[in-house]
Amino acid sequence: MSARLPNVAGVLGLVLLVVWAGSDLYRSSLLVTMLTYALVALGMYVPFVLAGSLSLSYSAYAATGAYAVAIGTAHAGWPLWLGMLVAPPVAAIIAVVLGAATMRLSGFYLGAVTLLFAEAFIQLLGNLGVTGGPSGIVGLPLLSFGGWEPSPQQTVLMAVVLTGVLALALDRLRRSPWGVVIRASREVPIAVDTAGVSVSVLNLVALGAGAAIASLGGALFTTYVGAVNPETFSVNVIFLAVFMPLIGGIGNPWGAVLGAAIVVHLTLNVDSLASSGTLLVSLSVLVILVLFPRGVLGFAGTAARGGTTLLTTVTKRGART
Amino acid sequence: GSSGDDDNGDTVVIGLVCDTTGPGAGYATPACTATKETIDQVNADGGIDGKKVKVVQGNDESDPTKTPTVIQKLVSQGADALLMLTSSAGVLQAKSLIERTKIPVFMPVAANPQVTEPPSNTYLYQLGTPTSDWATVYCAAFDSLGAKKVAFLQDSSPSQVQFNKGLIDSLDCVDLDVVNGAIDATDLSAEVAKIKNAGPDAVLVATQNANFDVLAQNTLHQQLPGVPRFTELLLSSLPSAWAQAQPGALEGLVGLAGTTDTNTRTVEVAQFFAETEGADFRVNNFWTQSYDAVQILKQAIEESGTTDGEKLNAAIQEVTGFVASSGYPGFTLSFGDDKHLGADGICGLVLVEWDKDNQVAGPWSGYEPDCAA
Amino acid sequence: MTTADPLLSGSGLSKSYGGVHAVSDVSFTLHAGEVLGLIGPNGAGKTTLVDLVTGAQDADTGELVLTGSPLRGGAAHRAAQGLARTFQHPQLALDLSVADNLLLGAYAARHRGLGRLLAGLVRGILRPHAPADRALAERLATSVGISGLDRHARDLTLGEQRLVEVGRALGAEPCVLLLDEPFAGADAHGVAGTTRVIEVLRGAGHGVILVDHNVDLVTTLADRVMLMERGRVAFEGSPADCLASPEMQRVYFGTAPEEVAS
Amino acid sequence: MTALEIAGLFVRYGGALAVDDIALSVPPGQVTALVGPNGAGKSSAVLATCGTVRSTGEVRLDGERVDGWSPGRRTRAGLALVPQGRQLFSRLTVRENLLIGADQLRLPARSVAAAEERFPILAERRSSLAGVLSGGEQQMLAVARALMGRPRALLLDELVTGLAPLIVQQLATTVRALADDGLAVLVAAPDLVGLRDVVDRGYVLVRGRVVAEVEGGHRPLQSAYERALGLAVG
Amino acid sequence: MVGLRAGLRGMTNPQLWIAVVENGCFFALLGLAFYFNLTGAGFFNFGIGAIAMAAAFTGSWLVTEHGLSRPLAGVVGVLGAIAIAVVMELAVVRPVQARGEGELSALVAVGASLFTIIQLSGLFLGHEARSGQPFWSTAPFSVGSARVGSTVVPIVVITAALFTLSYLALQRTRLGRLTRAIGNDTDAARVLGLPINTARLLSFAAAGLIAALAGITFAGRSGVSPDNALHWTITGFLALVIGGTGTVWAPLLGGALLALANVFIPFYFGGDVLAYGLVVVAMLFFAFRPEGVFAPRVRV
Ligand SMILES: Nc1ncnc2c1ncn2[C@@H]1O[C@H](COP(=O)(O)OP(=O)(O)OP(=O)(O)O)[C@@H](O)[C@H]1O
Ligand SMILES: Nc1ncnc2c1ncn2[C@@H]1O[C@H](COP(=O)(O)OP(=O)(O)OP(=O)(O)O)[C@@H](O)[C@H]1O
Ligand SMILES: CC(C)C[C@H](N)C(=O)O
Ligand SMILES: [Mg+2]
Ligand SMILES: [Mg+2]
Repeated sequence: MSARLPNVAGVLGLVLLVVWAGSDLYRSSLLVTMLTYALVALGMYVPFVLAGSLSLSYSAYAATGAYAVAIGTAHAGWPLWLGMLVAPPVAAIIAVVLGAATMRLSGFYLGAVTLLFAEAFIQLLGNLGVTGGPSGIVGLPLLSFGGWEPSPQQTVLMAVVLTGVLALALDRLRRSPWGVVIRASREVPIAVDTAGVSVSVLNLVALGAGAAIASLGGALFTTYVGAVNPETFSVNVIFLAVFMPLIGGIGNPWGAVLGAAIVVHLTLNVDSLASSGTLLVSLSVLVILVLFPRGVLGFAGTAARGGTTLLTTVTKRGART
Repeated sequence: GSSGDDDNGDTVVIGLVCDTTGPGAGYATPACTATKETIDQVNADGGIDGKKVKVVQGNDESDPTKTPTVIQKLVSQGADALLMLTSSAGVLQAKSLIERTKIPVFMPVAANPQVTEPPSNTYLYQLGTPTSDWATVYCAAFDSLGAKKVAFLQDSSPSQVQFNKGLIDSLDCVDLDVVNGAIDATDLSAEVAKIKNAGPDAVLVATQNANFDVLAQNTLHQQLPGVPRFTELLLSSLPSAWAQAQPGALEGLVGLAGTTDTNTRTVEVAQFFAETEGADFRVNNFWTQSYDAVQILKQAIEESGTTDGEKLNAAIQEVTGFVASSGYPGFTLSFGDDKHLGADGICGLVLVEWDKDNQVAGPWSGYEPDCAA
Repeated sequence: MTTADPLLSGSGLSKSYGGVHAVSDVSFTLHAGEVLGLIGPNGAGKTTLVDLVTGAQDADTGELVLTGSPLRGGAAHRAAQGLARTFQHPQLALDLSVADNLLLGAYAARHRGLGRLLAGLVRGILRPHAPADRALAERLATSVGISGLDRHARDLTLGEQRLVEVGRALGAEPCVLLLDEPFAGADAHGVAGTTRVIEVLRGAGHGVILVDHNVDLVTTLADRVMLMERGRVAFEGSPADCLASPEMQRVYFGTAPEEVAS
Repeated sequence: MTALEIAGLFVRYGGALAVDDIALSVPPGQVTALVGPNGAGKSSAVLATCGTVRSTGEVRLDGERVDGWSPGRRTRAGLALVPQGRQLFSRLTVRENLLIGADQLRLPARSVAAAEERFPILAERRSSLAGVLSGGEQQMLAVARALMGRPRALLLDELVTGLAPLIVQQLATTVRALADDGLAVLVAAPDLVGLRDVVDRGYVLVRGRVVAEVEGGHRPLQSAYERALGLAVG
Repeated sequence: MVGLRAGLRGMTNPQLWIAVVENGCFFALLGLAFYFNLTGAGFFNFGIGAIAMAAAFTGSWLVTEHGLSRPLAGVVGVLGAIAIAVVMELAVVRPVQARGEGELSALVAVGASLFTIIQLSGLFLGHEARSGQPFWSTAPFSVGSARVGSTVVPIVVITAALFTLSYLALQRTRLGRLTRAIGNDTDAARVLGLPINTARLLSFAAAGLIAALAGITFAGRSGVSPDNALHWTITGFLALVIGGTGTVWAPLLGGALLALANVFIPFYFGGDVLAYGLVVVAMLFFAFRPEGVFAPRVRV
């Protein structure tokens, strides 16, 4: 019962957001940014929250998705959606190759190398010809499926469905046998290894799956905005991707989606003139972590349980009097 | 661009994207202040065509993933035109969006010419001077020193490398030795040692990052004393950065600047800003170019009598010979269908020299372009 | 393979750390349906030997053969060949429930190798729960005698954690189980649980290596006993012979007075 | 007079009651056992006595109320603990682990040498990291650390778990000697293996409650324990 | 032959070695600050770079805007840094860790603190870079053909002093031993009743002190701005991780290796290769030393 609750609330929340955005282009744009972040954060959820492996090259995977769409369209004349299909496997391959090269690393050692990789990747994107160099690739056509051009709302709707489906899938995965094995590998790798699943291989799979999901975030953003450049997914994105699940609550992948919504609201939608979005986000991370240890979802869960108890007591008492 | 609910026909709405808290805050903050003060003055003088100017503002913290949304927000608030005081990377990210949104966008202080190059540049304008003009000025300066072999020290960030490409191509007057340094380097000794080994007649530091520039000047001053040094446009506009240099490290450095007080327009504009900014105020091209951007927009709206994006854009492309408040007297800005960089000729560029107190002493005596108008 | 062929054998196994020879030149055999007791003073090298066999640590020298083929590779690979173990310091995922910890062995068995790992990922999304798994958890819990499947492993006492480890190993359906001090700190109930598991495996023709300091229990349960001392095998034989051996007297009960500190 | 006196002790973890209103007295010169099955609450009671888990109830040391004191203060007042499990600092050397104990008791550094002598292997491995020792060697280190100085009361939680019979015998002798010296000793364990001969009296703990208090050595205690277990199962 | 001569020209250029020493000292000090936190509290304090920045930035602001003398501003900067570190522990890390939520939450909390400090510095003192105001600098002098800048001698002396003091404090004093024990295993320390809170607080304060001295001194070379904080954090973290977290000297070695890469990669391969070079070097390095140079290995 209670395991279903976040799923129901998450789907409901996404539906409400779509209704709220309606045909407003600004709100749609907010929503696309939120979904972009959410996808990157969901990508990070698999290796980071479940497997506990601190891979920090998430800006590179998002950028891979973005460039897959942009390069495919600009150089090969693909439709945008084809790029979106190609992005996940390409990002997964990059992640697995990087993961294999750093196979012996764990914890902060892995974090250090992957962070350096993320920085070098940005540099690489700016130096290659096929990526359009530092000015990147602009002026991509609109999304079109063999002639049908979805409206911005329809595009947003598709992105919402994609994100929702992924969050649901990750939640199921988390509770599945596979999820149990990978969560155990975070705490007691030796126990998993001696039970027959190689933790290094497991981590590679997690890194690949996470990169594939994150690349969808980059692909979505570029599809919607029609442009990409090396700085589009900067190192900042990595830190946001680490923050978002924690803000929302790491107990559930929906926490990452909720965290993305909160971050986007605070940085872009709160109307305090010229205020710093970064300041608002980091302050709220601090407040949330100190006040609601299990993130907003965890807090909501406790509150809901508390509320239910209160409600039942009240109704019982009401029935008696 | 008259879709928002606030736009009821008797106001002109200008959207302002200022990076006041991110990596661009150093230059965006003064430029943003200048823009708002200019708009206040326009309003005090009766507005544009009798309509008050209303400012809507956003902050993208120079983060390209945020820029498109911030632009959409301002557009949804009814912006008829945008002034973007943020990084080129953010605007590059939003180019396609701007093309679809169809409202004119000025980047008053941006120095990266890729922004206004095709594709998707129909609505984008810059006031800065093209790097080919910089090359003309540098070549003349090198010539006056008799420098044949010049070391070119640039930060290796992709955008800077791209930015300098045109400049390097145009600097064919000298034998150029290009040396790259990491943009966030904590040390440039290795780069300077390479330069020293090559034995150049002069060094040109080419970066849009003030920290890199100061670190380079400190190191060059220490290790290549006596070799003439040049820098690009940014440093002259950032007095706070001069203070970062070690004592005497900037002495003799020659840099590009955007203003000179021989230009009476500049002096007038400086006096205007000094009224609110106080007596210590020192003008530079962040202020004058922001000022001019507002004036050009005003002129275009008045000429076209509309705030409709496409018509306004056409009117901007009609602006020619606008007398700028920066550069040498008589320096003008013009725009056209295929001219999105405003500067007409090299007279927007002034070479200045630093003194032993690390202060800009005034125009460099070595070379001055012929701009007697 | 004839019935006399050992299930698992090791020869010339050694491991040293700097100057410490934790295991030196140890050879052993384990037959199908046999329980091999491994005893010896503290620091004799018992845990290290278990580590070398299971691949938790790499041996400096030595060979291992399991059902006629050489046993090599990392811990995961060896587990896939049918080895399972428990740890002297219990290694439970404390954030997971008791049920999930018990099922970990069985779950891991289903995900051995890249192909099954990827298939398991997809299967996990499509069908996260199988009612049979819950039943399996309950069966494992009953085997070792533990209750409260939905508790957090964090809330278990050390004794309970050991039992869960035994259950987890049983769930992997091993052909050789290595138990490192399963009786340490266990009460009668816990001893009974672990004993049941040992008997089940012996009955099924599998092999068990049992390390413990409870000599009474080890000699009762084991078919053969190996006594280690300072990394070497000091005695090997039937429990009765072992108990009667002078080596046992010396090493374990300290008839050599200079060994005892005052 | 009783050295250590515990009354009305409760320990709760979240909603669960691990120790439910128990009273224990640990007289000087005697070895008192606290036996009970796994999960009975032995460790919880011991840790509560030392102040390292939250509890309510009275703890008196030589008549003085010490509940409310910090664990460090209780240690300095003469309450020594050998905790269950691996409570060592794995990345400190053997010697440093002992020094931590000495520091805590405000003992001079040289007292460490005496502690090392108790178990020759510790002296031999004094500059190894504690984390590389075998399980039993680690247990010896924990025991040696607690037996430094002159505590008034000694709480031993699963003292002999993981130790080979030889060492167990030797520790039993040590415990007897310490008690004979006037120390109050409490040993907690799920059975009496190894310590039978040194136990003077004891308590049987089942599901957080004391179900029997027994005087007169290990035999009556053992039968009380067996009876209690029968009860607990039934 | 040409290659060899060019190769030698770099390695024999004393100017480059001075740069290695100066940068190496700075990286090492940041790494040492990380090390103190790691030893005493068992986790990586990603706020270090921000603390170093805030000390240097505030000091500079006090000197240039309020005319304080450099030593006084330095003292204020250092005390401020210690205060930030202590507040971080008391208001952020301790409450978060007390919930038993593990390392992850605390880590994100210090990450958020890093950005908060950067933004608050910008908000109150401005986002523009400021000149460094080291409380101690020496007149530049020449050694052969090389120039030794005004900050080189101070940073070398401070580094030598702080490393020696740290070594003595952590390895030779009771408090140091206690701190290491607590950072090693907080649960065991709790069971034994060791004064965890005090030792942790001291380790945070020490980290703040070291970071502040590093930041203030190094800012003397080319100034400081809030933007430096993140890069400084990453640098200090790398210095410690490459060194290997095993001893006090680890960050010194790690800092030196990092500085070598930062100076000689640009010299031989160009500055644009630095980013790639660092990844390749780090990967190769960690392939052989997955846990840094000095790594304590204990069993499970
Ligand atoms: N990583 C290591 N570094 C140094 N010495 C080690 C290491 N691992 C084990 N040793 C030493 O090797 C010896 C054997 O250890 P092992 O854990 O195998 O003993 P054991 O027989 O299991 O003892 P116990 O019964 O106490 O658990 C011990 O003296 C131990 O200190
Ligand atoms: N930190 C904790 N959180 C929640 N429950 C706990 C915690 N520690 C112990 N418990 C529970 O409290 C009860 C008593 O535990 P305790 O460790 O005191 O038992 P014990 O008698 O020492 O058992 P053992 O012989 O296995 O060591 C057990 O049911 C245990 O599950
Ligand atoms: C110097 C600045 C005005 C230029 C800015 N860095 C840009 O990229 O546009
Ligand atoms: Mg062992
Ligand atoms: Mg216990």
